[in-house]
Parts: sequence; C-alpha cells; structure tokens
Amino acid sequence: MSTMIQAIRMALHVGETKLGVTDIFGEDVGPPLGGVFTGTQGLKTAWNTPLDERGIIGMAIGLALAGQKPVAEIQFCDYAFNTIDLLKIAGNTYWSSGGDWNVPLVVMTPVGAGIRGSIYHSHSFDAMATRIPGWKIVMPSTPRDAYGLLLSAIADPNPVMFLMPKALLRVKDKVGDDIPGAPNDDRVLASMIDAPLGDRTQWTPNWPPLEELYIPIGKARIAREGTSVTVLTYGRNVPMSLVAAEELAAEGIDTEVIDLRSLHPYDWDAIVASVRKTNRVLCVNEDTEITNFGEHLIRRIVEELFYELHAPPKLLAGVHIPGIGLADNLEMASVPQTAGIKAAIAELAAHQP
Amino acid sequence: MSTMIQAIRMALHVGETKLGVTDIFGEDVGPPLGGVFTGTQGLKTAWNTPLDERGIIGMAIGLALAGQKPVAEIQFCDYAFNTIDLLKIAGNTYWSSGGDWNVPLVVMTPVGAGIRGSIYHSHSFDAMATRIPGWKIVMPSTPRDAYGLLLSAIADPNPVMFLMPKALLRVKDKVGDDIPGAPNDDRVLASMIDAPLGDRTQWTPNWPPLEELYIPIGKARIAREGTSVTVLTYGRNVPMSLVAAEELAAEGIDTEVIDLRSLHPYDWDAIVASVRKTNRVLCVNEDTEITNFGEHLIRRIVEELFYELHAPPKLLAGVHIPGIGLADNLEMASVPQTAGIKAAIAELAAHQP
Amino acid sequence: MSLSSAVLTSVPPAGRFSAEQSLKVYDLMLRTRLLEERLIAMYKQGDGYFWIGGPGEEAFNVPLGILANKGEGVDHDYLHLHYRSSGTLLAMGADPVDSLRQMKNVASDPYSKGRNFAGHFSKRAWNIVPVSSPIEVQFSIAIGTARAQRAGTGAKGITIVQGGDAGTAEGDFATALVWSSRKGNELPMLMIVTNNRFGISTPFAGQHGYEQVSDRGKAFGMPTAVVDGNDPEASYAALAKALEYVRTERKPYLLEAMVSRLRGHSSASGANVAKNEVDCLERFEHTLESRAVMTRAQMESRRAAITAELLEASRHVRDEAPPAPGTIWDYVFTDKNHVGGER
Amino acid sequence: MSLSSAVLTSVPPAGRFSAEQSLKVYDLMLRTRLLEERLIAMYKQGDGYFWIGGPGEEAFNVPLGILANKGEGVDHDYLHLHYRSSGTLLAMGADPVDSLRQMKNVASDPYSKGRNFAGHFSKRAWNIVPVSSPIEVQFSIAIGTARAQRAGTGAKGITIVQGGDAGTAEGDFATALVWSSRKGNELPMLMIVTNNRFGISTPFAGQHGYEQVSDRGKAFGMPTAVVDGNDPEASYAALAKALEYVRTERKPYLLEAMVSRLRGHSSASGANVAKNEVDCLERFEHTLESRAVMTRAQMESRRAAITAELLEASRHVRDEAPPAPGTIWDYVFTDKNHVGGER
Ligand SMILES: Cc1ncc(C[n+]2csc(CCOP(=O)(O)OP(=O)(O)O)c2C)c(N)n1
Ligand SMILES: Cc1ncc(C[n+]2csc(CCOP(=O)(O)OP(=O)(O)O)c2C)c(N)n1
Ligand SMILES: [Mg+2]
Ligand SMILES: [Mg+2]
Repeated sequence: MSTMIQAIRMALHVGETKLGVTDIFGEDVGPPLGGVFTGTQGLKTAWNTPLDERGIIGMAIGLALAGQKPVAEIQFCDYAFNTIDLLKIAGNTYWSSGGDWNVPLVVMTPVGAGIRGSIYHSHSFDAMATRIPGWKIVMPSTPRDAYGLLLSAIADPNPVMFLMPKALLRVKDKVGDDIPGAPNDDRVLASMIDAPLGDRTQWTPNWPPLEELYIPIGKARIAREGTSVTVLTYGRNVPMSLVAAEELAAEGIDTEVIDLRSLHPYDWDAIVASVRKTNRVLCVNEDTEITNFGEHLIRRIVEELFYELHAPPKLLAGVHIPGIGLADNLEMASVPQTAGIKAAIAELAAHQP
Repeated sequence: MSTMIQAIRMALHVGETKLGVTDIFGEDVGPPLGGVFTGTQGLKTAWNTPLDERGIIGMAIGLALAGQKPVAEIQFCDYAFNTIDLLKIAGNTYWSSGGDWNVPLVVMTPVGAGIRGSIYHSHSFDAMATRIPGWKIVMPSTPRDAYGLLLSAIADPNPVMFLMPKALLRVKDKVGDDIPGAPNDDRVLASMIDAPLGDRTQWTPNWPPLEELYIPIGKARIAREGTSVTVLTYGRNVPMSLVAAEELAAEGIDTEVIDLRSLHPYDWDAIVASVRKTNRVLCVNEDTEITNFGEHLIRRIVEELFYELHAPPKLLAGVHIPGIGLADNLEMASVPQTAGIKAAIAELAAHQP
Repeated sequence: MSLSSAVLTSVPPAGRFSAEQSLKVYDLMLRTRLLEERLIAMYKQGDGYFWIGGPGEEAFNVPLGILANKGEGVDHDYLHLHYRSSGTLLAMGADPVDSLRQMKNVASDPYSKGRNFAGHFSKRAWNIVPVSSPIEVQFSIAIGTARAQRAGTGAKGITIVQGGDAGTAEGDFATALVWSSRKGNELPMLMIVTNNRFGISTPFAGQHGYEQVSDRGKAFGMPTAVVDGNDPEASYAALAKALEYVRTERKPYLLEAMVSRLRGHSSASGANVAKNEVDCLERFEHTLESRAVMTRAQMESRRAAITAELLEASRHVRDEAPPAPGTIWDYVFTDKNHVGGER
Repeated sequence: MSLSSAVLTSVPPAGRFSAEQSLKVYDLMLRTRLLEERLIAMYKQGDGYFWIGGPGEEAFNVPLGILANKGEGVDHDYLHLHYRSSGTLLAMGADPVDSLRQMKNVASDPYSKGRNFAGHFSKRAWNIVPVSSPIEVQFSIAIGTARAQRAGTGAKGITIVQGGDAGTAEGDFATALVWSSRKGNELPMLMIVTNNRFGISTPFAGQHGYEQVSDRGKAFGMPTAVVDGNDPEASYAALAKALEYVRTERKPYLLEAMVSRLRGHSSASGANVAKNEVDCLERFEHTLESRAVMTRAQMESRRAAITAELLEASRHVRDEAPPAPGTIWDYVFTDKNHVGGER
C-alpha cells in the first residue's frame, strides 16, 4: 500500500537505476526538499533548477536531443503556460526534421483542484496538453497506474507528459492494487523511502526491490463495469465517479466508469465498446468547459456513433471563468463534485429517447 | 472597395484619432515598415518594440492598467505561445481583483494558413484563444467586418483579441460592402493611405473622412441564407464555404453559412435558430481538430438540440499533426479546402436519418 | 502622499531617523510583524488555507510604503508588488483587518473577494496593481505603467516593481531590464529585488553566476545599488535616493535589498521560526533602546496593544460571511454582455 | 572533424591565412554566396515560396563551420544555429543541392522533407539541431545539450548556439546566460550573437540600452568579445580563441560578431541588394588580390564554375517529386502506435 506520490518516487528510482534516466530536475526537486509534494526525495539524479520554466523545458529538450533521458518537473501546471511554444517544439521536432531527431523526454506536473489552491494552484492542463500534437499524455488515478504509466513514459522514445492529479497524490491505495516489489505495509514503506522531517543531510532512502511494471500508453482501464451509462474520465474525477456510481447502484443505475489513463493516444476501442453497450455517455474532467478535451471525445462519439446514442452525450467540466476561487464555496462551484457527477449520471440514465 | 488590411489600418486611425488609442505597437509595427502586412502604416501612435513577445503583452497590460488604450500586435500568432500565461493574466485580472482593475486592451495577430507559410506562419489561434476566460475574441472575414469589429474591440473595456485571417488580408472587398467614409475607388484609396515603396521618410497618409462603424461583439452574420445545412465558420473558411455553397446550390442543396465573427461571446441565438431550421450542422475551422473550438459548438448543440438533429454534426478542421508543411501537397492536406467543405456539406445534406 | 510620508520627508538620506520618525517606523514594522503572526496563527487554527507573507522584510518594505507617492493614476506611483508586501501596504495606510479577511477568504475581502491567497493585494485607488502568484510577471507588466509615465508625458508618478531573488532567473526580469533602458526610450521605473537568498528550498548560491543580482543592471547602463534591507534607515536612504533619481531622470534604477525570511517560505514549509536569520525588528528595537528613543517596556506595551487589536479583529472576521457560490460569475467582464459601440 | 578543418588548424590565432587556407576559405565563402544567390533566383522564378539566408555572414559562418568538431553525440559539438547559417553548413561539408531541395520543398529535402523553409537545417549525423523559426528558443534548448557535455561527464564536444541581435531581447537569451553561468554548474557553451544591426525593419539603435550585446555577459562573469564578422581571419581567430576556452574550461563564452545583411531580411522584404553594407566577400577578394594570392581572373573563373554547377543542380531539383499528401502523417511519433514497455 502506497500513496501516489510514493509510487511516482519509486518509478523515478527505477527510471534512474534501470531505464537510463540521467536527470530529474525542476524547481525544488533536488535536496533538501525533494519536490513540493515529496515526489523526488532521495533520488540520486534529482537537482534544483533556477526559477525559470522556459529554461526547464529547454533543458529537457536539449538533454533529450543529446541522447539523455530527462524527467523535468514544472512545479504546478499553472506555471507551464509561458512554455507552450517550447512544448510545441518538443512535440514537432521529430516531424519538422522529417524523422531526423526524436525527443525522448518526460515532463511531469501536478494538475487540478481539490487542495484549496486558489487561482494559481488549481488549473488543469489536460485540454491544453491535448492541443499539442506530437506528445503522448497520461494521467493516473491510482498509485499503481502512476507507477506503471510513469515507467512507460520513461521508456517511450517520444515526449510524454505525465499529469499528476494533485488531490490524489497523498491518497493511500487500496490493498492488493499495489506496486510490485514494494512492501505492503505502508508504515514500513514510509520508513524506507520518506525523508525525515528536519535535517536530511544524513538520510538516504532504503529502496525496496522494485520490479518493472508497464501500463501501456493508449489503453484505458475499466474502473467499474456497468450497463446503464458510460462515464469517460481520468485523474481526480475517477474516484469521484466511482463513489457516484456506487451510490447510484443502490438506485438500480449500473454505471460503467472508464479511466482513460492516456489522453493521447486515447483508447478509442474501449470507448466504442462501452458506448455500444450503454448508449449513454458522460465526460467528466476539471478543465474549463469551452474547447475542452471532453468535447473532442463527444464530437467523435457523435460523428461515429450517433445512432448508438439513446441520450445526448453530456460534459461535466470546470466552468468557463478566469480562475478557481479560494473560498470553499467558490472552488466547489467551479469544478465537478461527486454530487454533480451523480446527478448527471442519473439524468442520463433516466433520459427517455 | 478596400482590402482587409487597409480596413484594419483605417480602423486604427479612427482609434487613435477618435477613440483614445494611445499606443499601437509590436515588432516592425512602427515606421519605416508599418507592419509585415502593412496594417499599421502611417499611424501616428505606432512604434517598434524589442523582439520580445512577453514584453509586448506585458506592455499592453501595463498600459491598460494605467488607463491608456493600447493595441498590441503579435507579428504572427505562431509567436504568441510563449505568452499564454500573460494572456491569462490579462483575462483574469478583473476577476481576480474582484472587479478592482479592468484591462482594456486589444491584441491583434494574423492567423491561419493559405500563404505557404510553412510550419511557423500557418498556425491558428482560435482554439487556444477560446480557452482563455475573460477575453472577447473576434475574427472578421470581410474588410467591413474587420473595420467594425476592430472599432468595437477598441471601444470595449475588456481585453479583446482580434484575429486576422492572413490569407484574406489582401483580398479586395466586394463593391457596396465598404467602409463608411472611404472612397469607393480602390486606386484612389491606395494613393491616399498606402505607403510608397522605397523611401517613406517624407510620406504622410491622407486619411479619408472615416465614420465610426461598430459591428457588435457577440453577434454573428448570416453570410448566406439556406435551409438544407448550417455551416458554422469564421475567417478564411467563410469565403470558402460560400463558394462551396454556391456550387452546391446548382445541385439543389441550399446551404446556410453563418460567419460567427465573435468566437467569444458567440451568438448562440443565431446558431439555435439556424439549427432548428436546417437540422444539420457542419463546423469548419483551420485549427487542429483535437480539443478544437468547433468541438465546443458541437458539444453544446448536441446537449441542447439533440432531437433537432437529422444527421450527426460534423467537424472539418486542421488535422492533428505537429505542423503545416511548406509543400503545396502538405498544406492542402492539412487544413480544410473548398472541395472538402463542399463534400462535407453534400454528405450532411444527403444523410438519411 | 500618505500622512506618514509627510513625517519623514525631512530625513536626510542615510541619516538617522528623528525620535518621532523612529516611533512611526517602529510602529509600522511592529504592526506588520504582528499582522503576519496573526495570519500564521489563523492558518494554524484552520482559519485559512495558506499563508505567505513578509516577516523579515519590514525594515525595507515599510520605508517603501512611506516613500511611495500614493494615489490613483499616472501622477502617482504604480506599485507592482511581491507577495511579501504587507509592510508596504500598512505603511501606506491599509487596514490590517483586510488582510485577515483575505486570509479567511470572506466576501468582504477587498483585495479579491475571497478568491485569492493572503498577501495578494489589489487597490486601484492607490495604484496597487494586483499581486499575482506567477513569479516575475510583474516585471513584464510594469513596463506598461512606466511607459504611461515616461518623460514627455508630464506624468508625475513613476513605476515601482518588486520581486524576489530566485525569480530574477525568469526571462521577465530581463524583459524589464531591456525595455526600461532602450536608449532614448528609457522608462521611469524602480526595479527592486528583495534578496532573501532562497527560492522556496533552493539557496541562491549555485543558481546564479554573479555575487549580486543588481550587477545585471550594469550592462544596461542603469544605476544599481545594494542595501541592507534589515536596516530601516539604510533602506529609507537607499530608496529615497533611487526614487529621487527615477522621478527626476525618468530612467530606470535597479535596487537590491538583502532581507531575511523569518518564517520560511510559506505555510507549505511550516511557517516556523527560522534559525540563523537577522531579525530586523529585534535589531531596530536594540537600536531604539540604545539610543534611548524607546524603552523595552514601551515596546512591550505597544506589542501587547496591537496584538490584542489584531486578535479582536480576527474574531470579528471569523464571523463574516463567505462569498456565495454564484459570485464566481461576477467580474468576468466589466459588462455582463457588452456589445461594442454602446458607450 | 571535417577535411577543411584539417587544413586550417595550423593557423595561428589572429594570424593571416596561408595561401592554401585562403583559397579554401575563399572557395567556401564564394560557394555560400552563390548558393544564396541561386536560392533567391529560385524564389524569384517561382521555384520556392520564401527565402531567408546568410549573404553577408560568410566571413564569420564559414570559419565557424571549419572549426566545429563535426560528428554525432556528446563527443562532438552541438550546433544550434540561426537561419542564416548556410556558410557553416557548407564549410562542414554539406551538399548545396540539399539547400536547393529545401527551397523547392521536394520530397528529397533531407533537412525537413519539404516541410520547412530554406535555411532550416537539421542533420543529426553532424549534431546540427533543427533550426527553428521562433527566434531565440535555441538559446533555451542549447543549455540541455551543454549540460550533457558539462565538466565531469568526460564529453569532448561543446555546445554552440547562434542567434541574431534583435532576438537577444527575448527572455531565452537571458535564460542561456543564467543557466550557463551558475557557479559550480557552468556549462561548456559558446553563445554567438551575429549582429547585423537589424531585426527585420527595426534598427538596433533605440531598442537596446548598451553599445554591444556582449556586454550582457559581463555581469555573469563570463568572457565576452566582439569581432568584425566581415573579416574571415579575425573571425577565425576570435572563434578559435573562444572555442579553446570553452573546450578547456568547460565554461560559457559570449561572442558577438558584427556582420552585414546584404539582401535585406528575407524574400518578404524583396531580397534585393542592400546599400551601405560592407560586403565581406568583396573585401576578402581585395585582400587576396592585394596579397597576390589570387587574380581577378581566377576569381571570376571560380565564380563562373560554381554558378554553373548550382544552376545545373537547380534544374535537376526542379524535376524532383514533391512530398505526397499522405506523408503529413509520417514522423508524428517514432512509433506509429507505440505502447510503453515494448522496448
Ligand atoms: C512562474 C512561477 N513558477 C513557480 C512558482 C512557485 N513558487 C512560488 S514562490 C517560489 C520561489 C520564489 O523565490 P523568490 O523569487 O526568491 O521570492 P521569495 O519567495 O524568496 O521572496 C516558487 C518557485 C510560481 N509561483 N510562479
Ligand atoms: C519568437 C519570434 N518572434 C518573431 C518572429 C518574426 N521574426 C522573424 S526574423 C525576426 C527578426 C530577427 O532579428 P535578429 O534576431 O536580429 O536576426 P536577423 O534576422 O537580423 O539575423 C522576426 C521579428 C519570429 N520568427 N520568432
Ligand atoms: Mg528569495
Ligand atoms: Mg539582426
């Protein structure tokens, strides 16, 4: 049993010891802090950069061009918006050079709301990321998926963006759904790999004998099977949708929850199979709702599966306003909550064609 | 009769003489060049900035905060992608400060393909722009609309983005659809306001007695009335759609072409009225097709007008690849062309529910 | 100009404060410190989600607030501040209760209506541009207010922009240097770097190729200076000199203030008392005591009075209403549905 | 290393080229000039949509190509070039016909498969990183290849990055200065600014606060220099000195070369012959003539031969096939449908 942030740390350890990762870097990523969410504690190739996101992404591209395997972190995705041109370059270099130079790098960044992060620690990045061709984009909702997707991201010879749902980073995984090679007891794991509070200069982690696990990029996970309504979602909204689904099960509504895991390439086959079964679709994500990735999914579903639909597909997303306010009332009204997901599923299930 | 770029120049002249515009600036915007597309020739408040897009947008925000009325240009929208964080700030300052500071500025930038601009002079910006809350976004398809929308943008107390379809900038307008106060004879107009080739140090423009014209932000224009299929489009794809519509008219397909003119806020009433009439919708734009603004329109249409639809709504957009290639074959295969629009309309019209 | 500045304009640069001036500055520094402590206490008691602020920067930020030409529009100074600027705000006359309101994110928060973190000030009536969380962007934005005040416009105010040391690695810092110093197009802009030798956990050493950030101004032909930001008299003098230059020459100036970070980066790092940092307030108290301007007892009683006042204020704020959910839709546009031309 | 470099490594810094060396450099400069002229002619005849290139930079860019340590991987020099770098490419041994192919955007264009503009080179076998249209981003990317070559790694190559003068206003130029000079973390990186005193139509004067761009390196503690980029011997010497420093010290160096822009910015501004600009080729011809290294007649015959050769090549290129529409889908990912773990 581990948290997602521990799973990420363990994957990075495997990356730097077995998969050739040469540099893990970003603001406060190296000692003493090891990341504002502790994701990079105790890693031997982790180092602190200057406070310059453009330099961080540029550094990652340059290292990748030089045949290294960099993992760069943007401390919060909210601070990646001055680097979109560089992210586009990472995504277009292979294409622009006619296959001459590939750019094997990983960018990881925490995304989304749920920690009362106010205007600049609550942004989402999924809509933006899916607009940048040439990138693969993944987003886990469980520690095990985080571990396996991050290893796949590192192994991939293309630029891969690893979006970390920040509200889930410290949530403990369910027993049995754990990391191969890590101890089951969470206190044991913490004592091995979590840096102590206070002085850390003498501390070194005691890594468990981790095994490689690859969650394929491009494959969704059916988080809950069901027949009434399909929910297409990822990250933080997966556990929310599962809670909503369990509550609705009591009311006789049998929800299928698909955790996309990969936003690009996404698992179209899984989506088609589910829509053919349930005939009703809800897309849930936290990003603002105008020009949203869920709208892409709905557009494609409508274009290709129109006559399979027994209800208009629905999107539940962040409202289209300039920020997420700090006060509870404001944040709750700005991004999907469990009650809203439940209501949307129920409405779809009740819809009479 | 004028070109769109002349119409823009005339609107800026009205802006600086009647509407309080204090600064028109960007790379090569001032003398001697007056803009790479000649849009700012002869304007008294036009000046050249350093080659620094972040500075350009920051400058615009600062001037707006200081109560001035700036019009900033990004030379090609392709070079605005390192400023998205600043564009977000322009869009969120009024909201974040709880209504304390508004940011009345205009950013204008040429967008889209059609001039064999290769990878970095062919990008679109409509999908990106519609993802930034707090901005109004307009995009003309005729010189007259350019004139009237730019005046509305200047008069607006919010940040407004004025997207210039670069393939249309030098196209001459139809007679009768002209700028109030400008001479009808295009040679006369050119002799008055176009800078001469070569040395310009002694040249000053001779502005016609222009009248103010405001095309309301948020209102679409029905470019062609029809009953069979609705095309929702803007910018460069409007004239293409009109050509396609005329060709199809001969085949008995009566297309309604809606030129949105405003992407945000957009004219939902006009869209609803048209869809209720035709029951078939095609969205056309040049931006890449994953997480595209047309997908927003389709999602909303599907959510609110599902049972009005006699065919699955369709999107015709740029393909999801990292760039637009220089060679003719590549550009033509990457963004919608008239033949493709025509085929898509015909397919929708022929669709049997 | 603020009342407090009237008291102090007679101070000769680099000189000692008079007794009256000392009391004024001390009171503002103490009030600022106690406000920050109250905010931290509120955070620790669950009356707020996040704290960030300026304990350790009072000796510099209070003089800045005193010397600023306060008011609205180009004839006053625009302030593009960092998130550690409560000393500047209080010196300009801000009511501390408003900071408590922002901390508690209640609807009455005048800076952001419960939307933004503590320390994210905004006050148009005083030309205080909204403090934004993204580091250093204020340096790119400040060139715009400065242009509106450039030589020839007749504007009497100048632009003041402030940020931390680590943030100078962002391109925006270079943007401000480049745009403010264009020959013949210089901008009246005071750029301030408050150097506390840290960006969150990352020390200054090893991240920069120079000893002092202000050296970066030299290539651009602008005057630069470094001041001990833990000394209110030195800070006052350095600021007065820099402001005088910018106001008169209408050209840029780069000032670096060496300051302390007494409570760590923010509540995310615990907001606990830091070791090995000079405490400017303690130091100033020693000075005032040794100069016999104030006694310990007087200081203690001042401290007690302000502490009580702030505690009382925070109790009051605790009962204020949160913003209603529907208010998220307010202030997206100045008009709900503005249509161009309808002026 | 290229063959040509073997010829020249014996030149003492700042010294005169030997006769043999002069001929070699002259030939490369001439070939570069004539290639650019052919490209412009192709543009004017409708055999390409856009031209941008380096007439006026041959005297600097040719020595750069000669001195570069050519090859693939960290033991060779990474080159992050500007779009005026044909002289560097030809000096490294590139076949001019490939530039014609890119101009004509045919499928055989080895640099971009008909996708990118002329002058946008890419050649992994020689560590030539793709030239990208966005100005100055190469300065942010170069720090990455330089880090892979930093002291302690044992890498023998260094990183060379080049851009124009106007582009130094972008934050990315500052990024390179900041990241390359971090104390204890210095990067082996030669930063080159080719200053032609223009950004498209905008003159250098009035946009910068300093006389020389290279002054900006001083605050960062790195060596800087300015060289007459119209003089191939001075350029060669300055480059040799800078490269020697970076190779040995594994620290950054900032070199500014004053160059000419003989055909304006690009085809968008007409690509016509500029007035009042020093022509480095003409100047070098005078030198060679006055030193009796070559006669006018020899030069003319060389020029005629290369001109004919390039004309012939362009005729050939005109018949090559354009890329097929379906190729737009090639090279989006290295795998068509890569799934992690399948190594
Ligand atoms: C653009 C951006 N990147 C990262 C962050 C996260 N962050 C907040 S404060 C901080 C350190 C700032 O250090 P410095 O500029 O020295 O100011 P200080 O906090 O020390 O006063 C960082 C990295 C941010 N707010 N904005
Ligand atoms: C980021 C960016 N902004 C704007 C442009 C448009 N543009 C192309 S070249 C150029 C001027 C470059 O001047 P300089 O850096 O001096 O290089 P030069 O062309 O003079 O060699 C501009 C503004 C661009 N390509 N990239
Ligand atoms: Mg600091
Ligand atoms: Mg130049």
